[in-house]
Amino acid sequence: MTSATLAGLVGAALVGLGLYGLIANPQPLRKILAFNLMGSGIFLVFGIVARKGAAAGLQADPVPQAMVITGIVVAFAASALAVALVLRLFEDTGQATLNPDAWTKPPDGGAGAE
Amino acid sequence: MTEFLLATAGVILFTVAVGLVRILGGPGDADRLMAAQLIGTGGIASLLLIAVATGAHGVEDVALGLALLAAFASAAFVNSAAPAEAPDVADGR
Amino acid sequence: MSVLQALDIGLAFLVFAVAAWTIFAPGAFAATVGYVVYGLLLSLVWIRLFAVDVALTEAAIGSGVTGVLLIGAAARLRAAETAGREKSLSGLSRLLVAVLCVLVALALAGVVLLLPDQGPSLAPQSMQHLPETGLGNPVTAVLIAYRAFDTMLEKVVLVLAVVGVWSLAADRYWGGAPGEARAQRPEPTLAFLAQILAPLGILVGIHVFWVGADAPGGAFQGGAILAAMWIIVMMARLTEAPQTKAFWLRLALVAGPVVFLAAGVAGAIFAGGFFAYPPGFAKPAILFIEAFMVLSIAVTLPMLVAGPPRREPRR
Amino acid sequence: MSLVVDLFSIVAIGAGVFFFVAGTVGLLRFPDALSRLHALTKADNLGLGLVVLGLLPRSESLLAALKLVAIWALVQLAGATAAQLVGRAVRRKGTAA
Repeated sequence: MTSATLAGLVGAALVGLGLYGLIANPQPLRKILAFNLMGSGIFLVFGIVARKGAAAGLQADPVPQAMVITGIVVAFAASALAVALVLRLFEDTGQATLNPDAWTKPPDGGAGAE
Repeated sequence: MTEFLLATAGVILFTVAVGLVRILGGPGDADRLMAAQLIGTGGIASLLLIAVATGAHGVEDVALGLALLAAFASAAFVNSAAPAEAPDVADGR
Repeated sequence: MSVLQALDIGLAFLVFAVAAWTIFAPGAFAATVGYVVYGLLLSLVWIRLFAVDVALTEAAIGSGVTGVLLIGAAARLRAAETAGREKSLSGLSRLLVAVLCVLVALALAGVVLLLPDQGPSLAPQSMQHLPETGLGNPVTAVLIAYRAFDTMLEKVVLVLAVVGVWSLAADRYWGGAPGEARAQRPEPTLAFLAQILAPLGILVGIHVFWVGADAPGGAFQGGAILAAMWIIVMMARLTEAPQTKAFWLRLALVAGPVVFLAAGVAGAIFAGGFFAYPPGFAKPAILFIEAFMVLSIAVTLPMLVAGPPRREPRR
Repeated sequence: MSLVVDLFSIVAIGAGVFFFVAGTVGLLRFPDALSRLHALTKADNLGLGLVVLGLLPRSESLLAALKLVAIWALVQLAGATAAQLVGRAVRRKGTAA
């Protein structure tokens, strides 16, 4: 098995792991982590497409590489927005949970006295 | 020589893995932050060894970037955790 | 070959194990630190795929800046680790989800195994037209020349993300500065680190941007390193986060996409196509655009990490 | 000549690996966070330094060699300051609790 195929298999496993975390982990921050994990798994699968496209003296096809670079930056932007949303939720409710029943409880001062 | 470089990279990665098993689990946040430090040094070392062995070019810049950012996890932790933990701030309100 | 194969298998196992930790770790903070470790390991994998440009991006953005963002959030949300308040899935639905995810992973693995050894490739075309761009790094050529439109839109996405983050501020804070309202004492060790790191990092960032024309590197990576340096200087409280209403800040945020778009329109007028570069003048044009992109990225990423405004604007 | 270089690399990198192993052993054996921090940040930085030393004669150019030295210096700085920061956090927590 080539190292590219191996990396692709890891990518496939990462997608599975990330998807599980995204669905099964209740905390929003953990969901963001899981989503990033899933994304990087997809990037890796795309990366082996690049590696298998090695030609013309290049060790990997530059087009998928450039798209992965773009993807990493966009994933960061999305994560930053998601984190800002979670922190805002925490400020308003004193909780960082997606369970609306918990929001009705009074904030327990975790955010300080803002 | 290539085999030697790869083998040493493997051994270093293995020690990193063993160390991670110990410290990612805690008990405290300090131990966990050490994991970031451990993978910083060990990861950079094996990165350089692998790059020289496989002839990948321009890897020094990757290692340089990682080295620049090596302390960022600890810095971010101290920066965010300090106000909640420092006794004077907690009692002042 | 066999040593290399053993190393690859070991690395693959390690990446998988750390990824599993970030999903199944008992606490959010432990999981987040795991994610930082995972990001660094991923750049090793990218090196093994000979995608050094991607490895550099992953190192700077995927692991470094994202790490600051997530660790900061995890440390702040520490008080909200609400065990028992969450609606957890029942055992049966957990099992169903697990089965679904294993199936998805297996399907993807099957696709990976079915890929031909020599896949279709745009590498020959990329290399063929490389002399016309005056660049030596085909990845940079794809980003700024062949698929320039993608990259320009991606810059727009970054600006939109900043707008999204800022709009989460309370009304009275609109236009103010992000960061805690109370001035905290600077941590002396952090200040020391920032004072030494920042000048070196700025040098490295500009270097990475500059060599990106011909070697692994480029505007994203260089800009991300510069961004990290601003972040560490702000974390050390050597400088305040700027007010979000500051004109120079907003100008710097949009400079990259605006210059890029202007260059695209100029190409339509002078070079016979949207985002076409005039022959013989391509490299200076590309470096000009990239310089503004570096500026925008170096300003955008810290603003995304800093979060929405939390202080009332000063006059 | 290349034999001498190879020998130098093998000795230096081998010594580097030894320190990585030593650091991990310290991580496993030491009882509290502060001494683990000590073992980790000292031994691993020395290990990386020796690996860098062993790779120096193999670098492609003077700039690449300079970068290698810079990498080590930066990791040294990061290790030292991170140890300080984390160590202080540990102590603060210890007194506050």
